[in-house]
Amino acid sequence: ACGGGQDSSANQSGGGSDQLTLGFSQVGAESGWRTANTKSVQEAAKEAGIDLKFSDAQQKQENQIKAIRSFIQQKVDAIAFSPVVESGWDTVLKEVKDAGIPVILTDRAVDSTDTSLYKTFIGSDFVVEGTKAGEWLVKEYEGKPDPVNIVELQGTTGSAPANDRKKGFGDVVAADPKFKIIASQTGDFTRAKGKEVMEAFLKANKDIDVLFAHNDDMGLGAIEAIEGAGLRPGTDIKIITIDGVKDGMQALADGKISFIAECSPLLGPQLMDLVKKAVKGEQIPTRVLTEETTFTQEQAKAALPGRKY
Amino acid sequence: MTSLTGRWPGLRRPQRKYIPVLATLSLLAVMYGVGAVRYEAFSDGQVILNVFVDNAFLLVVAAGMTFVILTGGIDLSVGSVVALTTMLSASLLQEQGWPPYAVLPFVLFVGALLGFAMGCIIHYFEIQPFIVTLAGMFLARGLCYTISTSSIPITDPFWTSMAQSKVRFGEYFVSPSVIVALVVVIVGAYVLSHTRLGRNTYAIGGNPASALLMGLPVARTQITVYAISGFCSALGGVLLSFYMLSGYGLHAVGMELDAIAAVVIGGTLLTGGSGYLVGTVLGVLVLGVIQTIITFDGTLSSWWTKIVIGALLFVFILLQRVIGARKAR
Amino acid sequence: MAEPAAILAMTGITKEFPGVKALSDVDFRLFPGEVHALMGENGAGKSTLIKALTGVYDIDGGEILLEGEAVRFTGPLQAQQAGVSTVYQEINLCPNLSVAENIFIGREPRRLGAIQWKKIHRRATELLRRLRLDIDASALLGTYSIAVQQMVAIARAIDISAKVLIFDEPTSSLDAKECEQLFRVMRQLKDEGIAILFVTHFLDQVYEVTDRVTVLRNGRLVGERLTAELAQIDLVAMMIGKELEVLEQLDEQPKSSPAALQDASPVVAASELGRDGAVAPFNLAIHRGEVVGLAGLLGSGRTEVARLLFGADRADHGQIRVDGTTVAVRNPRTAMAHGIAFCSENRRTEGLVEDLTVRENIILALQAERGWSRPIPRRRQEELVDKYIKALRITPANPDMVVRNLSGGNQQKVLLARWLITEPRLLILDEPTRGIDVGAKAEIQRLVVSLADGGMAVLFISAELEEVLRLSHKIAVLRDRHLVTEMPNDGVDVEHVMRIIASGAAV
Amino acid sequence: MTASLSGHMSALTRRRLFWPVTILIVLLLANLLFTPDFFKIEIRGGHLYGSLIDIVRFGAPLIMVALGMTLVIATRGIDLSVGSIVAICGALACLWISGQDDQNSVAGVLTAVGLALGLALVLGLWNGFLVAGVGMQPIIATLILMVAGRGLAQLITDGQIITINSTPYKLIGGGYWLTVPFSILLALGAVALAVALTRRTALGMLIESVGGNAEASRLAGIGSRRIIVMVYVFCAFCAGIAGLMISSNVSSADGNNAGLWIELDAILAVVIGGTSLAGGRFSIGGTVVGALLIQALSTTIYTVGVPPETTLLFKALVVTVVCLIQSPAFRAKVFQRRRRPSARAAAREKTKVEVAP
Ligand SMILES: Nc1ncnc2c1ncn2[C@@H]1O[C@H](COP(=O)(O)OP(=O)(O)OP(=O)(O)O)[C@@H](O)[C@H]1O
Ligand SMILES: Nc1ncnc2c1ncn2[C@@H]1O[C@H](COP(=O)(O)OP(=O)(O)OP(=O)(O)O)[C@@H](O)[C@H]1O
Ligand SMILES: O[C@@H]1[C@H](O)[C@H](O)CO[C@H]1O
Ligand SMILES: [Mg+2]
Ligand SMILES: [Mg+2]
Repeated sequence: ACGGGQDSSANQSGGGSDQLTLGFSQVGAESGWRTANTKSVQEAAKEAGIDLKFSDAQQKQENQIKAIRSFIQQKVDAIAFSPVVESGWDTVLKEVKDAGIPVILTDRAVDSTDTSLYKTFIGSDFVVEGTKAGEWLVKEYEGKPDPVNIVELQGTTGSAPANDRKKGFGDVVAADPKFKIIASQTGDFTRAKGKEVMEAFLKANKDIDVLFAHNDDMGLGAIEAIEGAGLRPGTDIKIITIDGVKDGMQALADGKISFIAECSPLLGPQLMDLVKKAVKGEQIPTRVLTEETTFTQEQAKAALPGRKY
Repeated sequence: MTSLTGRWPGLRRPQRKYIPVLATLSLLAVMYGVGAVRYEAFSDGQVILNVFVDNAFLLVVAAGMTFVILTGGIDLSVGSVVALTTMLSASLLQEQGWPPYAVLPFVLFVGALLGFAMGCIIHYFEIQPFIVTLAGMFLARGLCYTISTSSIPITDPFWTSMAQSKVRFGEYFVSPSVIVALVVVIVGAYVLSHTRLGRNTYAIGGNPASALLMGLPVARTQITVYAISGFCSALGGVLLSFYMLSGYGLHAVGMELDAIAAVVIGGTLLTGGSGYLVGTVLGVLVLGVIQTIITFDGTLSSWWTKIVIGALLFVFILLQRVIGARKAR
Repeated sequence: MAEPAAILAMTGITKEFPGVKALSDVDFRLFPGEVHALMGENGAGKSTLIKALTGVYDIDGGEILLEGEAVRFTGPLQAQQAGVSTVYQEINLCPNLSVAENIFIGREPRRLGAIQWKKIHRRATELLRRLRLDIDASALLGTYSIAVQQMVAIARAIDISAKVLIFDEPTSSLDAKECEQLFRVMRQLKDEGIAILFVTHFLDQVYEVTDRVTVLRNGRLVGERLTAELAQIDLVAMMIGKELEVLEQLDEQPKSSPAALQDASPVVAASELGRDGAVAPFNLAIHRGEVVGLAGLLGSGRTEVARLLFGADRADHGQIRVDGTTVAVRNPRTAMAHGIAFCSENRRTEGLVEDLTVRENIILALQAERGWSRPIPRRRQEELVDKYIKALRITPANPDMVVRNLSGGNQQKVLLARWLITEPRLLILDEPTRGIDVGAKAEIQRLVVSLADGGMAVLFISAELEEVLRLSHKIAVLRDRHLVTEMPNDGVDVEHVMRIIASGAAV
Repeated sequence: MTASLSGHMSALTRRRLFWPVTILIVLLLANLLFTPDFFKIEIRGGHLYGSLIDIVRFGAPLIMVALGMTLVIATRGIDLSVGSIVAICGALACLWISGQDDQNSVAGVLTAVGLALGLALVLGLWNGFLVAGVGMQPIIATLILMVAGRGLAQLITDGQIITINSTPYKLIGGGYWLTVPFSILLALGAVALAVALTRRTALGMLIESVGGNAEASRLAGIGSRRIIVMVYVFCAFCAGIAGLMISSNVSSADGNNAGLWIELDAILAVVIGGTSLAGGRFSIGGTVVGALLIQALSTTIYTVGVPPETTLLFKALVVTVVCLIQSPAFRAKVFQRRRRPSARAAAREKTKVEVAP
């Protein structure tokens, strides 16, 4: 296991035919989504013949910064990371730049004004995901004048996907006064919390038409709560979620979820391409969007068999 | 035991009370050695300096925690107070347009004040520190979110210069934060060993009832240590905001456990009354070196990282005990 | 009647604890330049009166005048600042700090805010020398025995140059030599005009050093007398407040009757038992019905001998035989399984669980023997506990009272009761009469005799040589962690044993 | 006399529980303002249904964990690893079931439960060994498993959420038995067992003794080590059951999030219930009330609609109020009663004894 570090330092400047070393700092393993993301990166690296130095930051930005510093010391050929937070990367990214190592951001952007600090950003746009969810809803209720009562299950308070999805969704539905978000609580992105909070929503609010959950897992938990209350998920209460993990797609296909905006974790292959190009010094676009779509119940049935995660 | 050592005056063995610290030190050296043998770039002196650079804020927080633990208390609020400080600093600098020289004393004051308030509740209302500081933890974290739920970048020139300037020694460097942290440790160690406040801290940890009957100012001391811890957390928060150049409500989640672990690994007893700040420095280094080894390895998946951290902690504490026990005989 | 003004006058002091009226309307006064004994049985309220004075307790009623001014201290700190320095009954020092620091903490000499450690050590060493205490001032206090700790506490109190000095049973763990040192210093302080309040259970000491006596009983004032005008028997009568027959029994010494005990094989025999750094290998045999007394100075290793026999510490050498067969005494549990019981000297740290009730503390060892799954039936618990509360006169006689709230002497009795109900074959008593009033002490002594008469083997440790001699059939003398000699108690006198202790030679 | 004494005792314990119970009731009443039928319990689909039932049902895992924690704390210990044990046990059980051809087979589910709880016992043994055998400070000893255990749980699930579809397993945390949620029955059973184990045998007293003064207990012949090990094993076992409940409730195992931070809630519940972190006396009834209080607090936050960014402030407020009101020192200082002046007057007609001149 220790050989890798020495190899890479030996041939760091050589480039060319020799194996590339990529330092990758992952946020953590806080969700199934994240794990799928990690796997995708690891597998793609293997496939592309890239030596991957993987580091788990356990959800702490300071750990990511430490990891990046140690990548510099280990003289890797390229660094990629999914920033835990948008802010606060300038210092360490300057150090990376001074060391002449190209940086690729995955999954999440940084808010640096100095865009020369990284080569590109590949990943999804959480605001857009929320917007897509909201747009579907608006379309679904087009022409129906009755008020629509929405409850929202937010992700972990303060996390970027929670903030952005709430914003994207909220902005769309705010345009029409018939949409009312009558309750909004955090469900910590987990099934257990999703269920618990939904149970309370159901008791406190008699008339819920729509549930918007910031990820599939909370939605899946909520489905159980809705069924427990003797209601039919997807029918009595429409459910919109984000992610598109296997269990979510299954529920969508089963008609329990009404709509999913995809947030794909499978960035690995795209990332490896970009890494190779960046190391060679080729020109690459500064923003690469993950290939993402949305799923209706029909589309889910079709897509389900090929779903990997 | 005392008379035993007395019998062989020629044999200069270390005083028994320093054994935990020495055991930690030697194990740390061994750990570093293993790292250096396994990973080539590891032996670079800068690696060790980076451990300081990357943990300066933890060091300051743990130093404050040491005071509290020495009295037999505990402070769970430190991580949240760190986060609150980053958030306050960021919002005051960026959104309210305060100048840095006003922000700095203000956030430090807020930290100390929070600690002071918790200390008062602990002392006057006789509520267990664990619970009071747990409430403090909720409070400070909650205050972060009332400021903002998203992160606020800091672009203030003073902050950026603190973040990006380097204190160089030849080819090596540390950040200004490291200097701040070391000053805190030195001042803290001096206070503990050479002032009444420090000695009263130990006395209360040894036996609070006795301390009271001996006529020591228990109230004042107990409240002061929490204020110190609050102050150190705030200072740690400032250093963290230098390090991250942002304020965020999710910063430093779980840092209280790191700080407690560092203090305890450094040989301080959680029951109070025994331990040294040097030990805490070593404890922080142990955590830092474990982290560094894992990053250098670079092959561990997320869960193996956790398992290996746990295992290394275990081996370390176990060996520390074995060495300590053997030497003490 | 040319009395000087009292430096301290307490009038009508009343203090109630939930369920106990510890003090009711007690008056007490103290004059400069006198040593004033505060006497009373266990639980009479002596310690409470002291704590009421120094502000540890809020009083429910009464008035305190210090030098003519009404005071109500908020706590020991304030009392100390006003010139009232106290050694409380439970030694109140910090075991985790050095001896010197314990003496000076809170009033360390400083320069520019920095503690002057050198000065502290120098002054501490001087002070200890003045008390003829030969210990290392820089060592941790916790490494020393209670007696040493007690002397350190006294040193601290004395050095806080106070107007009023209070000692709550300082001598209970001191041996004769140390008491002598203490009294010497007390007399000296008295001559300097300091007023000293002195609590003790030793009548001899009262007559040796005090000028005046105040007696409490059941939280009430019985009376205040000049020591010189009070016959010893009257003093005891005031304390116990009852029939003289008790007192007569007290004078009548329990008989030791060394029978043909030595023939049978000993209940417990140690051969070459020892522990490095604690006590050198020794031989000791204790027979059925025999009381063996351990004599020696403090720190001579008596407690260590007891702990080895009980398995509280692990022996490095030698072996223990019970009824002639070698047994492995690895820990207290195994010792108990062989019928050995150990009533430790330090009741607070090694004896009682202060937050449990009297009942729970008494049945603890018996329950431990039976294991957790076989609880002693409630009815049986109550019978046993009632019996011993009566037998040892534990007050208040409330089995559900938390032991922490018992007076010192009554705590000691609870500990004793714990071991008596296990009906051991060998009972090791380490300072069982420390801090116990005259009446109770006599009872415990009688108890030891009757236990031995009933066939129990007893190892008896006490700092009071007379007591050891009065009770033991056989005396073993320890000196500097060596068991130097063992002799039958046939007409041995105190002098003789003292000489052995002093010279180390088996004369 | 005995009767009156025990009567006195229970009055004391009742007083100790008075404040937490009062606050619990106040909290529930507060909900009534926002949700008029908050107290309504009905039978819906053959199940008891209502907010109060929810509180106990969702509180059941916390009750379990806090129950074990109570005994650990009574020995002056602490167990930070319970959250990880929750995750590990849920993960192992779900992994096993997901590997079955017939996920609904009772035998398969029982094996899964057995395996998971068996592992919990081993983990408890490990904690107990570190504390009692090696002599580590409990907080650090259990921190090791807290950190490593999360990794272990994720190792078991391979970082994914394992979803299962098993009716018998669903019963544990999400099912009903005779209209009553099964998890409530389980928690009740565990509480009853713990009470019986500690109060019907001498275990409770021995635990309190070890926690009150470990050295004195050793010298009284108590096998403190064995008791400490036992307590950690019991705690892990309770956490294991909680893990089964949590994973069963959502029919899936989430190695990362299951039981996250539950140790803090559990410790909080124990302390609110009147057990001191300094060890010694413990109160299982108090712990149950404490756990319910914490769960009621969460439910209140959801129903009252406290915005997520202020929930922590709200929690801080309630915790502070609960602890302050419970503190005798606080009550004495804030609602200071007048000193009784009668004491002296009453004692005037004492039998004053002569004082020597
Ligand atoms: N904190 C307390 N709470 C309740 N009762 C107490 C408390 N302290 C003392 N008592 C009770 O007050 C009475 C007086 O106790 P005190 O300690 O003053 O006795 P004492 O005269 O010092 O006895 P001893 O010679 O045994 O030390 C006893 O009945 C004791 O049980
Ligand atoms: N004068 C002293 N100098 C140094 N150490 C002492 C002294 N007295 C006691 N000690 C310490 O106290 C410990 C306990 O000694 P031990 O209790 O066996 O003596 P003891 O004869 O029972 O005396 P005691 O009267 O205090 O019960 C010893 O290990 C020793 O380190
Ligand atoms: O768990 C969350 C979400 O599922 C999201 O879609 C991506 O970020 C992860 O942290
Ligand atoms: Mg007393
Ligand atoms: Mg002794």
